[in-house]
Amino acid sequence: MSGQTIWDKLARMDRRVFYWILFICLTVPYMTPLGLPITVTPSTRSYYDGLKTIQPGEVVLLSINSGVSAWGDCLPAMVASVYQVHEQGGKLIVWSIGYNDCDITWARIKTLLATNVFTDWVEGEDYVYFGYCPGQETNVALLRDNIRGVYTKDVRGVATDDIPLMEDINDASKIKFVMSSDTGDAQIYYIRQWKNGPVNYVGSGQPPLVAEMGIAMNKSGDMVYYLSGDEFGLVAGSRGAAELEALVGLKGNATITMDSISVSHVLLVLAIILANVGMFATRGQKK
Amino acid sequence: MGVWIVLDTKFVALLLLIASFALFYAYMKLAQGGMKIKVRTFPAVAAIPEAIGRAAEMGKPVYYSTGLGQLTLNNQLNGPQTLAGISILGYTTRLCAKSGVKITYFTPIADSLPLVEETMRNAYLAEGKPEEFDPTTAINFQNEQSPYLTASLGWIQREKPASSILLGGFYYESVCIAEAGNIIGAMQIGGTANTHQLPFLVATCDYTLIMEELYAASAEISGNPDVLGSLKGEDLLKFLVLALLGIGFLLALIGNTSLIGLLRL
Amino acid sequence: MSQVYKRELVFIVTGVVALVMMLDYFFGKNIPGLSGSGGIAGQLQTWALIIQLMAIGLGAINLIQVHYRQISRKTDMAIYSIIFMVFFAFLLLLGLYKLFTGVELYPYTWVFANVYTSLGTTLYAITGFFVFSAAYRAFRARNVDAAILLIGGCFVLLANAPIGEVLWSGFPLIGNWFNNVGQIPGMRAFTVVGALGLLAYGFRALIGKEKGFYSEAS
Amino acid sequence: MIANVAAYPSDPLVILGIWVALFLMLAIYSYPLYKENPVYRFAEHIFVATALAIGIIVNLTSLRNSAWTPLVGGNYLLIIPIILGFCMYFLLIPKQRWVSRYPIAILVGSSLGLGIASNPLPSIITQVISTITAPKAGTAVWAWFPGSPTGDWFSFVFVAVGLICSMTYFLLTYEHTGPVKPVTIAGRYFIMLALGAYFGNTVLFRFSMLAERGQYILRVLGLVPY
Repeated sequence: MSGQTIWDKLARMDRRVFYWILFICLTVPYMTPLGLPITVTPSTRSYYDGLKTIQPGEVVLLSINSGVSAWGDCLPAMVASVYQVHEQGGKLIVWSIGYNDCDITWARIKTLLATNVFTDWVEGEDYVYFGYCPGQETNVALLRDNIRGVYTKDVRGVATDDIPLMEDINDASKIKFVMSSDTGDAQIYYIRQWKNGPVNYVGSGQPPLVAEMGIAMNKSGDMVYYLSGDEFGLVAGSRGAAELEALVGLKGNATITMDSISVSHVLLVLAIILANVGMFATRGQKK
Repeated sequence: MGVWIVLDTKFVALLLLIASFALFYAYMKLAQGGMKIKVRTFPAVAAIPEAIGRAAEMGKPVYYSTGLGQLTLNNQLNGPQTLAGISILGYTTRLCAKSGVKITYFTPIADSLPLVEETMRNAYLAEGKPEEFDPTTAINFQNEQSPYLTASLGWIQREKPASSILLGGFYYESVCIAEAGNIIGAMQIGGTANTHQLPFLVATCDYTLIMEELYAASAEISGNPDVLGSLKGEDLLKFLVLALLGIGFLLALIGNTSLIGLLRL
Repeated sequence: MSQVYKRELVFIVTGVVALVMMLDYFFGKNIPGLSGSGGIAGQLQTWALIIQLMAIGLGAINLIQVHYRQISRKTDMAIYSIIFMVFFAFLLLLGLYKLFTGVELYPYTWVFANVYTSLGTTLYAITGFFVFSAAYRAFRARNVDAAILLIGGCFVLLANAPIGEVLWSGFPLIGNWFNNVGQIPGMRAFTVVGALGLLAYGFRALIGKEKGFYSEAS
Repeated sequence: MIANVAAYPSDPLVILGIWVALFLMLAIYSYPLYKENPVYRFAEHIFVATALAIGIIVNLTSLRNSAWTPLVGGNYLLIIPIILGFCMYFLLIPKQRWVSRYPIAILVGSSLGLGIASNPLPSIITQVISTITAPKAGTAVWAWFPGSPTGDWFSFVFVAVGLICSMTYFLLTYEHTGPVKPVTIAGRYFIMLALGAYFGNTVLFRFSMLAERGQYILRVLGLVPY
């Protein structure tokens, strides 16, 4: 057809052109940071407020349910959270019910916080890392009642009974709250099995609260649980992590990534505008 | 031994569960007794024969997947979706067997393989062509999410299926597989009860089953009155929830919280 | 008779296991021997886990058959199937060595860190491309539905990106309203009807009416 | 304070590793950025093989911990699931295929039972309660976004009415005609709004993942701090 307008061409443009532009737009800002300011959203704020309530000696759980593959979106929030737990004088239990590559994730967190946190913390006393256990929700249900039944030893091979931090802890009731980093539904397993689960807790233990700091995609699905009070905080992806980094005062990868996010989002919005203008222009023509 | 029943929100959940089972059962009985139940038609289900017909015309295969399903049937959120997807797989395979279309099913769920193989084998058997079923071409297992995605992407580009059907517990693979299908111009039918993948299936597929429609679709395919009866019961439950919402809403407007108190116990 | 243990008994086992799980959830420790790590429910959960773990061999057999078939038929893809077989065998041996001796050889660690996790990350991120083109097509205001999708999406996009608030202070305000309020009715409806659908489906499966997945006409 | 303090690796094998990772990454991205090609196929098959081998080892390790060790330690009951697990493999014997249904029955029963029991509370009742909980007395009718999520009356009414409409849209045994029609149309709009917002959030997630890959290229090339 000879009478092709620019809009027809745009509508038929090879998607690979877009893909290339997108990839370049995401990459280049890392070399020339802009450093735009960001506002803290209420859900991140309440997550941070939750972290601030940790009293010295209280134990919280970091559940790494996101893999190495989700570092871009999930890792910064975990780093900032661990940093804040340390600042509060809290103690930390870490395990994973999601991914078998969690060892690499935990090693990376330790590398990034080597000078800030881990020069000070003693493994077994201030924090303990149990590694990965499969079984998903079934596993979460088992952990609720009997941690030793699932994790007989930590990754160093020390028996759980011999870990000072775990001395009084064998069920969910001794844990103040769960910080769940997710790419999937693990936070909902904790809500169902721990927070609302069968109350089998020995003594007068309270079911722990749950907080989510997963991928941004989870924000929509988790918002209903956040509003209904099942989650006390919600850190959504790298954007939420950038807010958290601002709150805890530790500039990390999320803050740096925000420039890429800005540029790529503007690109997408422009593409959408273009697509719509094109659609209306050609529609007018046909009439 | 402690107290058997604690009067809390969970007790309300139990009551809801019992009430819903009673409703399902009652309506299944009523349906068996001859009560006529009409289920809203799902365009996505009606499109399956069309999708197979298209493949037969073009002489191309059909891609079918039930999604990641968290890699096991033993998952409360995804297991039932996988099962619903396998139910519809049986129907689809029969259609394929009838019109001589090749169907390839991709899954990362090892423990569903016995069900899948039996379902597909029986579908071929029902069409009188048991010899045409070959598990090594009909079923393609991949151990994890990303390998399953890579293999699907590669297969779709190489084999260029005429139609692609994605029904089950999907995760991020949904948008990739659906876009890959889009690139080669396949007709696509999608459906999941995982809220996080709905936007993509709606955006990329020609027909979509949203949330419970996935569960209801297998009931519609079977056309069995008992099963349809349970859908009627489900609708009544929806009315119950709607009534709670409506009454609670009106009460809230006048500042009354008694319904909330009742639900919380 | 054979029908009984091939069919009915299977449904009964399904139903009984489900019932135990439900009793455990609602009555927990009040029924002796049901809950906790030693109880029936806990045992059954452990059993399910073990069965689930053991199933991977079935998948492996299928995958090896698929590739063996490709090699024996000498198709275009045969060379890749050979690559698959060789690499799989090599890595499996390394892994088995680790399993039996407890010593993780460096090649295994190296492949895990540089091939396995790296490809996983790459595949996980590939969605970015497809989301872009999907958005480009989906966000066209063809009708009212699509227009609403478009408005909701764009405001959230500009609220998420820090540049949005630089462009106009209203973007984060409106975008966050969509996030916190605007999307809630729809999301909540999904949550509620999804749960209702699951209830009905589960009930049918429990009483043996829903057995499409056992490849039987209901 | 800055959390990024990892140094560029110096071990040659590690450096080889990050370059191999980069090569494989570009091989996979050749699919969207160019087209399906032999290099992609190579990466695809390598990945499938790696994941299968690692998956088998991970599962065997878990089996040893959760089944074998307790079994030899005296928990003889665990022989049952192990036998059931082997029953799955009867799938491969044509005449005895039905045996594989029993382990499946346990999996299906367990997932359905837990799913049915644990879903109504957070997914139905809590959602209803949360919807009909009115803002505190004295809050503004129109606060747009006051910090607390459903803190104003407008949002409260919006959510309640929206939920009622969207749920009506899902009625299965009623055609969307007659008096229900306007309600279901409104419901469809509310659903579209939710899907749009979801899409927006997902874009953020997907782009930050892809950005991380871009950053990885720069890190390997030494253009930004490792």
